[in-house]
Amino acid sequence: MKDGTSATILVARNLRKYFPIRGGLLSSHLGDVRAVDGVSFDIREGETVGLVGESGCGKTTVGRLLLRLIEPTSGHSFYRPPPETEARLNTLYDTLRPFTGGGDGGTEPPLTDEARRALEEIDAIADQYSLYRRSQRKMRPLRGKLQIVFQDPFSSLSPRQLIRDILTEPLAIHHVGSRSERYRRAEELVKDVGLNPDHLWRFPHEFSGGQRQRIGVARALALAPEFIVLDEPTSALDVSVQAQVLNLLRVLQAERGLAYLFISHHLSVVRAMSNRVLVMYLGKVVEEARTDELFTRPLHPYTQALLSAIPIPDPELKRERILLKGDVPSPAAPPSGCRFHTRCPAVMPVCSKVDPPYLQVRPDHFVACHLYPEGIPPKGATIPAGDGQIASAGMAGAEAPLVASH
Amino acid sequence: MESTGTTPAEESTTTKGRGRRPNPHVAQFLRTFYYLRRNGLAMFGLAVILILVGIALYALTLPIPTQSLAFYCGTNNQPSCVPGTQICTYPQGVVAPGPNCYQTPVSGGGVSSYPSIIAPTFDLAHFSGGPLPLGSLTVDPSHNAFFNLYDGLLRGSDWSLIISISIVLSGAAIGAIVGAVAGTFGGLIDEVLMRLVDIFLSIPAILFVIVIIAVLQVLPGFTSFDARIGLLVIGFVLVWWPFYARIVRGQVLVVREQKYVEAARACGAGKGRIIMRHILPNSVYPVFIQVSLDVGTIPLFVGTLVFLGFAVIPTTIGSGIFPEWGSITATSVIPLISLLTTCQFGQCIVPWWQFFFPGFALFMFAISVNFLSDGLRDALDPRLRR
Amino acid sequence: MQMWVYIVRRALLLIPIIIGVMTITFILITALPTGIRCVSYFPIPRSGDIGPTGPCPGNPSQSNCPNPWWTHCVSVLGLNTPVPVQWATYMEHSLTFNWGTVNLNSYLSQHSQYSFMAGEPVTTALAQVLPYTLELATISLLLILVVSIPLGNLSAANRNRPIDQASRVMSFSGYALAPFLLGSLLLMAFVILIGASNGWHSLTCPASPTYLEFYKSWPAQQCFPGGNYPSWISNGVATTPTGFPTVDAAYHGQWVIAADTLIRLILPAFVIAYGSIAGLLRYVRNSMLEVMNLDFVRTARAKGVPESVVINRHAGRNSLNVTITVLGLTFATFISGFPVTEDVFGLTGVGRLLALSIDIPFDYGVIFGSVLLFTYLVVAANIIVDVLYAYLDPRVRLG
Amino acid sequence: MAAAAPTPTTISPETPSLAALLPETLAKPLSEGTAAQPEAAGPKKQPVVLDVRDLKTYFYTYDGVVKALDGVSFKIRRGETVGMVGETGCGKSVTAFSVTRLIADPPGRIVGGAVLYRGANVLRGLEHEAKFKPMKGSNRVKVRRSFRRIKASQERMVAVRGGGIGMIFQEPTSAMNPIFSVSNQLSETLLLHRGDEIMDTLLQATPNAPERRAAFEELADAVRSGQPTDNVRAAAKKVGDVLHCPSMATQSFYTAREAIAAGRDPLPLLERAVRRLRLSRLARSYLLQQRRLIALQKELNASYMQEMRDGTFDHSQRRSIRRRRVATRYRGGWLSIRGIRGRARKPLNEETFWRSVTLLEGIAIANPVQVARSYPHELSGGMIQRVMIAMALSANPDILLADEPTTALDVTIQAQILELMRDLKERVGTATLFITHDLAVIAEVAERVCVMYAGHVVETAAVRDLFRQPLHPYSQGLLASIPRVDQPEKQLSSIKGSVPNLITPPPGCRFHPRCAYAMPICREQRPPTTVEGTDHTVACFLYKGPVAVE
Repeated sequence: MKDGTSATILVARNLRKYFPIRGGLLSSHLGDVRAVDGVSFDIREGETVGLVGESGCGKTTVGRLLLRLIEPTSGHSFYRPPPETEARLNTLYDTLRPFTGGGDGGTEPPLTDEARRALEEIDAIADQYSLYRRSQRKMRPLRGKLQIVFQDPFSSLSPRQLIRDILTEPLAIHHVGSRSERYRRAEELVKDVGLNPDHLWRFPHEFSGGQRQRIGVARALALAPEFIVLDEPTSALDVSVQAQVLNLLRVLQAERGLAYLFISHHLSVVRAMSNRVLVMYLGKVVEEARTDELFTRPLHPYTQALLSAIPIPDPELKRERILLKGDVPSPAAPPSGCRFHTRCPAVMPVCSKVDPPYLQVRPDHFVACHLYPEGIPPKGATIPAGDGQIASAGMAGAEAPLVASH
Repeated sequence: MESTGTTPAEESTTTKGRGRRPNPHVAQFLRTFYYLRRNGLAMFGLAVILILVGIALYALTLPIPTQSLAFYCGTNNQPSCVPGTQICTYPQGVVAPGPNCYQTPVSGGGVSSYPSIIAPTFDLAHFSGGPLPLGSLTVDPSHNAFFNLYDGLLRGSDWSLIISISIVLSGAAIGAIVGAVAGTFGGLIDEVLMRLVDIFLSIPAILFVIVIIAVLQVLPGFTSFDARIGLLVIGFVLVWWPFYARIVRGQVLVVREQKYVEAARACGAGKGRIIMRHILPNSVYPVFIQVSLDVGTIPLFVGTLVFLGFAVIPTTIGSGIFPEWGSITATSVIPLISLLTTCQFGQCIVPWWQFFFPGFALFMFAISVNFLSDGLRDALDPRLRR
Repeated sequence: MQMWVYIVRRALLLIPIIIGVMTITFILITALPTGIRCVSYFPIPRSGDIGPTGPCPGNPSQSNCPNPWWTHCVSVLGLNTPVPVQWATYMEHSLTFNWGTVNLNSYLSQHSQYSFMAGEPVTTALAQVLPYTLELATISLLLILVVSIPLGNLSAANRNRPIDQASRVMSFSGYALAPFLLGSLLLMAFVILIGASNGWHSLTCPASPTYLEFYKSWPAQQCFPGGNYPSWISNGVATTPTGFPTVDAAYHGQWVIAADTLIRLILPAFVIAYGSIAGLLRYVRNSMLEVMNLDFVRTARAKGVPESVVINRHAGRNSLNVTITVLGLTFATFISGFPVTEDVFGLTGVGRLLALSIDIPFDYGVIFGSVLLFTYLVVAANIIVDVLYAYLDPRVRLG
Repeated sequence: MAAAAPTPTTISPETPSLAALLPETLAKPLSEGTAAQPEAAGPKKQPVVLDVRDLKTYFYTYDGVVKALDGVSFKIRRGETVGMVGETGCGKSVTAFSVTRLIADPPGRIVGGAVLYRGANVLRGLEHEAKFKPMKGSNRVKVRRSFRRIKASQERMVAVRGGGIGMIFQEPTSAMNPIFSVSNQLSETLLLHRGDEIMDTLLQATPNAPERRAAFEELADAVRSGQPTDNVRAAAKKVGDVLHCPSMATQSFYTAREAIAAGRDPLPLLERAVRRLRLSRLARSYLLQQRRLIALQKELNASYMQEMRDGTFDHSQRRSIRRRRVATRYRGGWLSIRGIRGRARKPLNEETFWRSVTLLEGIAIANPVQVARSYPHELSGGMIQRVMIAMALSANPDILLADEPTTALDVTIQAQILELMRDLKERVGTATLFITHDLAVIAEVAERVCVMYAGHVVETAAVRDLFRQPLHPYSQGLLASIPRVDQPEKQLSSIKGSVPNLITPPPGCRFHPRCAYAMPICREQRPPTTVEGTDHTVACFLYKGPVAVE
């Protein structure tokens, strides 16, 4: 949807977050855990972006970065840049791409003047629009607009606060209305998420998981946000309750034109919820596409493996699946080149050396994999060379479910 | 849209008794107390403490005893005392017929300058009242102030409570602030503060207090009794805050990572608000328990100091100020020990009641506080509740 | 992280602590008036005048000449220099074990076994009495471990049953009984019940001066076999390899005396240990209960491991780490029991020295010295505990 | 290729079958107890190994009595995989723990029912273990436990746990003891359940067999000439056979490989490896003592089983066993002195170490020696879960209770584990109770499914039947509420409300407050379990089939 009409809320570019590892004799800086390593994407009004990946791939960190709950190591996310600025940014980052490929210093060529100029211009724009350049007090109004719903409904509500206080606190922070008005607002909120005003006078521990999650949503809604990060909102809930919360989120989005970043490791839920999906592996986005596109035609071997690994609730359906070898490597010492090459079923010699570029290989379909060396092909062309090698895997992974569901 | 509608099922799961509860916080407290009530020891402790507090309040209403109470010696059929000195001369080891006679050992100075008491048979009537009843006690070597143990216990109670509570509370206040600051800001501040805490904690508490008092008391202005009580309090507070600081910080480090704190940050709450509204309320309970424990411990430590020879007890009874229990106990133990070490076995009667009653009061106070705070810990610990 | 790295790190962390402790003592000392500082640092001159001025050498009638003792003191302690320099001097002194001298107050001098210490450097005095304290400490530590760990495991193993209740009450009473109270209670009990009745009173019986010269401890003539002294004591100085009385007696083949000394240490060791036992007992029990709720204990049971093995091998080893840590944390409290206990039982030791030096006039040299010594004991104990912990727990050992 | 893969695990063809390591797994004769089982389901069926009847487990909390299990009944036949599915708090895990009596007590107690494992009632004598007295003024119940009886029953369980019923747990990372190494914990299990076998091999090994040199040569050549792994293994196996010590095969295999890799001559190393089989007299006497103790334990277990089977047992016999055990311990007391014990155990430790390495190979771990030496915190969740599985299966249990074994793992790792379990199932053929909240996983692994709701089993069916036509409204709702990656257009429905709290559960059918088809009768009485079609039972008033025989 790069040419989508809806305005962009956030433009995240080359986000990096390294957590230092300290240790040794004088607790010196040994290295970094590269939780997020060069992630770029946009959030548009009223759309849901899915973010999937295994645990430890940096999904949650991305979410917290977007809200500036933690400061990034580098990179920007621009809040509502005007269209022309956005376009400009895109071109600038395109010129920078060859230089900011790997993120791990080694592979990048030295900067050209042009690139340097691009950097300066980006810097200038960042001063104006980037979240991370704002002072805390200038950040505050945005806090209301960008909100978050947490995974664990039990630790996300203060055990010693009444629901009423939990819900009115954001309003109090932003000095919205008088006390009585806030209480009235709280009652509306509770009604909106399908609880009743009586619940305001309870403590969190008196609620079931699903209800707590509703309260969490209500708190996020308190300041009429335009964008909510949903950090695994249903993974702590039961299936039968999960659907309630998901539907609630859908309804709210429809009513208020919210934008969601839907973080989850549960691909089927992501498919049910989101318009676009990003697949993350070890702190990098390996594939991005429209939901149906991604789930019907996964290009990246990891995506294919992930899809094929999902158990399907249907005993008749017998698929042969791509089994990945071993575990996710530690983000503290990510493999050289393509980070997936240690587990990749279609690994090539080049993979262990060069970090694959992040290219648009089909309309609105971005992949970082050496199997797809060229960028977007002419219209109507077949999938670029290299796909053949894993066609079978691709079929096995992606097509089988379709067959089953026909 | 059935999914967003409260259903009877949800109601039945969550509502315990329909309708608005008057005040949920009260309900919360009642819940805690409900859990506490099951704990027999804790309730026992609570009862004892309430009684002691009652005694203390009652003692405040008592009239200030006059000096005359202290001056008494000898009743009929007893050898007369040398007037004005209140010393009855007895051959050592002879049991006195009457209740009220004192006898000082021959050797002067040192421990033995305290009177060792030759006791008549134990008798409650003497104990409770009388001009100079059995178990009377002097608090300084020059014998110009005796007081009734019963009175002492009665009037000492409020001092015990006042001293320990003031020490503990001020210590806890400092500790909480330091701990919260260290835990919340982290980084260098945390590092420095915690090193400081480590330093303080590595010096054994009692010894630290001893040193502080030993130094401070030579300074001008720490001579009067009130000043010395102040000295005591200062010394203890200086030593006590690190314990609380460590606890609070540990707790804060846990709470700080909780999602609701992050949610508050996401709503744009400032550091101050987060500390006051979220972190402290959720990390205060362990401190609360520790405080209640220490209230019971402090009098013991005061007693120890007195035992080691710090005169933090009043020498002028007339002022109406009585030593607190720790001091009374210690003061009564000292001559006892000298007695044990000097007199021949089987020949001296040990005035056990002298330190038994204050010691017992001390013990009861401390142990019931322990019971109570342990009960509180269980009642407030969610894991034990569920 | 390698184990040695871990240990070295802990050791390095001790440096700021030691410096900090010294700084605190420095601050306190500088609060003292100069006279008192000098007295605590230098032997009182023959002339006995310790003021800034004294009688002039020329004519004794005048007494406004500068006192050489005073000026010497001021110059050595650098009292006329700026505070940082004073600090540096103090640090240098205390690091070179130049901790001042003992000058006996009336109280100390009464106790014959201390009279020889007059005018000696504090460090030598402390060195002389330290072995006694260490011996006591060792015994009471053993007592603590031997009692609290098994008892804690036991009461955790059958929770809320009579034995558990009993041990809980015991631990509470341990919190509520100050050493001086417990000590004198026991003393009295033994004097009245045992000592008075039969000759069995070597636990508590009073001192005899000559004997004290060797033991600096509290046995009495009638406790002593035959009332005469070992041949290897000559005028109060024993020809001994170590300072430890029991060890020495054993070394000289005097088993009776060794046993006698040990017997004397039972009561005080118990009194010192009691508080710590109480504290540790509770921790052992709780940590044991927590560990027994953990998944891996369930796994062990599911494997078919017998209950006794589950408790002793799987749960016990894990809760041991907690126990050790707590022991390290409460070591300071443990130490602070010594002055009182040694005073009550009249045992020689650093604690007794401290207790005796708290009497008007205070002997500040001894006070500061012994407190520093105790603090260093605590610090040393902590690093030992850290090493033990690392040894016991692979998660620490292998980082 | 194992070496090529830098990550620890890889499903490699070269791994030997676990059946080789776990001899006669299925050869266990099913005792006459099974004959007592009602074989309702027809002759072709396998015999029932676990029969749970009307199991009731309550938790006596301060807030009241939580009726976690209220009459749960199901059967597991030999070698089959039964899935158990339901929402949190429906009592899935409680069922598993009740079967092995691992419920934390207090607060939990099994208050009724029978768990028949091969005809022996694990819950024998339950009614005498505690007395219940409701406290007036509250819905709490005072429990007076007879600790003596509880202790006795727990002792009895040793005969069943591990050897009879193995378990895998949800949280791999916390399921292993953090302070013991992997091999250490595997060895413990091995010694508990295969101890006699191990000791015998050690005592009967022939370290001095003259033909061993030839075998060594062959092995060395095989490795040197870089032959395919299978041949090398064959050579190694021969070494093992020559020495009459299977674990030697593994050891020699790795020794030779490392030696060649380090460019050294393997023969002396192999010779040194053999040294551990030459037992000192000390070690021999230690082994004999242990052997004896294990034999006694086996007798004891037998008598426990007998007690659980028919309620009575021969007191004198048991007493004599105990006496003999004490005597043996006492006579060998000197062997438990620290230094001596360490030396005496050495051969045994090495043997168990190499056996655990063999086990790890059996579950497709690429570098088993390293893994065996490492501590749990050094391994990933998936890896530990594999080790747990190996540990559970190494005792060849008849039944494996898997309590949400893949819930804490990532999708790709979950796929690996499921694959492994399926594979092992083919090789070992243990009956499995697979507990999970994820119907999709059930669809993958299970043959029959029990659907649980709020402490009741509401439906039992063959997996296909359940997914084709779920009968119980709850099962229907559950199936309808799963989002399916292969059916994006599927409109997510949900069951209204949430799981009831089990202190005051809804009367009658516990599902009726959330049920769309709730009828008046549902509120009054609990629906009976009726049979609908072959091996398909459901507890709901909507169905009028014949009531299932218990």
